[in-house]
Amino acid sequence: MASVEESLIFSIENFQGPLDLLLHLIRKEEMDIFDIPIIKLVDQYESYIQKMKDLNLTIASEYIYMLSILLNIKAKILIKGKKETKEEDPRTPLVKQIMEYEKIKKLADELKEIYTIWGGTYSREDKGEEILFIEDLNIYQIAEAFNNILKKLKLREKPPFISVKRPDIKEMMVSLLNFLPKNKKPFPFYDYLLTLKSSLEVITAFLSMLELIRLGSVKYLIKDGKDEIYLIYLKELPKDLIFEGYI
Amino acid sequence: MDLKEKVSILEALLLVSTKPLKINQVMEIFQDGDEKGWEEAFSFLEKHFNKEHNGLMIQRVAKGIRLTTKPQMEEYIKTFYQKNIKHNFSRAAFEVLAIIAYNQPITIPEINAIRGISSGGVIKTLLEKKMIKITGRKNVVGKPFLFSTTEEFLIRFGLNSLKDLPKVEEFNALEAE
Amino acid sequence: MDLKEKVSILEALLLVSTKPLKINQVMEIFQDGDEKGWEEAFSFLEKHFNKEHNGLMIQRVAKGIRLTTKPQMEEYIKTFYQKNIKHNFSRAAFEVLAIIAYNQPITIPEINAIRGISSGGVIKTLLEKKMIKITGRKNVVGKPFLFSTTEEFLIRFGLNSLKDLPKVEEFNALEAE
Repeated sequence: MASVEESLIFSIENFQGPLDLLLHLIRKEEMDIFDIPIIKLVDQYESYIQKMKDLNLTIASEYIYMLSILLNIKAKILIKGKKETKEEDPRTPLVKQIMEYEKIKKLADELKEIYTIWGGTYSREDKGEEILFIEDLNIYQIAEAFNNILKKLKLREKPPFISVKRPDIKEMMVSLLNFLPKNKKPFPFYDYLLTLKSSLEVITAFLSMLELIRLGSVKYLIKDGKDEIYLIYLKELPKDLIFEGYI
Repeated sequence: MDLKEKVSILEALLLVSTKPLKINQVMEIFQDGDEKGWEEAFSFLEKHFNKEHNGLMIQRVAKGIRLTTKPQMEEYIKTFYQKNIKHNFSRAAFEVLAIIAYNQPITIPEINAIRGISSGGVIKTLLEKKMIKITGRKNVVGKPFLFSTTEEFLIRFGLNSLKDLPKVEEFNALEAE
Repeated sequence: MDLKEKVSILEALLLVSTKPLKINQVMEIFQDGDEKGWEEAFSFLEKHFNKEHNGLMIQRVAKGIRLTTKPQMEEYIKTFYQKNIKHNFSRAAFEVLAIIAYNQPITIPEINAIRGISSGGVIKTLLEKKMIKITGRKNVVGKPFLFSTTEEFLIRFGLNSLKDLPKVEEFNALEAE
């Protein structure tokens, strides 16, 4: 029995959503797409959903939504009975959607085939710096580039509806100083930035670093040609610290 | 500058250029206004490579030309590098790419409606792989982003332009009813 | 594997690899023990390329061979790169422009802190392209210059004001859709 279940899980997980499942049922049962036996289709669809429930699979909400659409169509058909009316066939919108999806599925297969051949042709590997052609660039790529930088820093901007407290330089100075090893070994400033959560914090951290340097609590050095900043712990902050000129 | 010289220059530029080489790019460098001559050199090179070489070829992609290995060489290159250097796209990715390629520019809600399921994760992968890009916003509630395919898409799929995409089979039967 | 096939494989590998290709490397990968055959393919390719092409050549270096452009092509290639860079953006320049756009006004040390590497050269390029300008000095140690984007930046990217910059959160939201 296990193997039957396994193959069922496999096939369910392979469906690209409810439309794909419907298409599969229609093709498997060789139904006429222009005159779908809707009651049979709904029954089969329902039993698939039931099997997914029995196997404790997480069912995407889209599958449940589709079930409600199917049940709605079924109800309309049953009420209408066999009598001829001028109203639109309740199945039509869904049929159109399924056919549109089938078309995309075929095109996706063709694209895959093309990619299998041409995706494997190579030119000389990129050795110099990558050049971005100006015609290809728009403001969204600028936003994307900045987003990628933030992601690289493992920073996540807080959702806009939560009011973000402006990071406090004094607090940040204390936290940065505590972060540095007390054995006076050079410590990469970048590693400290990785602990922060927003670009505002990064900038505040930078100002804090400058202030710590000014006060003589840390020394900085930049490794040859690397331009990475290293900090060395020197001494604790003076107790009677007065801040000037910030914020 | 005669044909032979033009051909030599083109093949040198083709080797070093990481993107398809376009005639207007070349024309801009040499300022000789001889578009016909350069086009001739492009064609000569195309024929020459395809006749004289079995491992290499000239491809016309993204409205430019590119010097590449032949598709049959993929296995050997993989063996040489001892790893798969080609990105493997999922079935969902090919579906979303097909929807965007044939309906661009298009928003995520519209893509989701065609597939009947959400496609956010796939969009992210396609953006990261530079197969698609955001090209604007749709003037509807929420101003969603509009997505289009990129030049990188054309290159990776060996297409000269979107016109070279496989033709869509029309289903007119339903409308005819 | 006959001579023709060996030659095809070699030329494909020579195209993709920037490092010289060595016979023992190739032998190790294809495990056919046919050193004589590969040596023959190397020689064939060398003669064939140098006879058939005037812009490219096969060069023998340190017990290996590599595919490269002829020395006479050097000048054309340099011009090609310069033109490309002049009209377009390097990835680094684009990254810095993005940082300035979203965090203006901002100093070079702050930009360096965000990128983790130095950005001085790129700033110069962006100033030349008139995408950014100096708008003051920051009141901290060393009084570094503050940089902001220009009017031309807005025009080039089709914005009415900086308020029209897409929100970064919208990109993170893409995954959820």
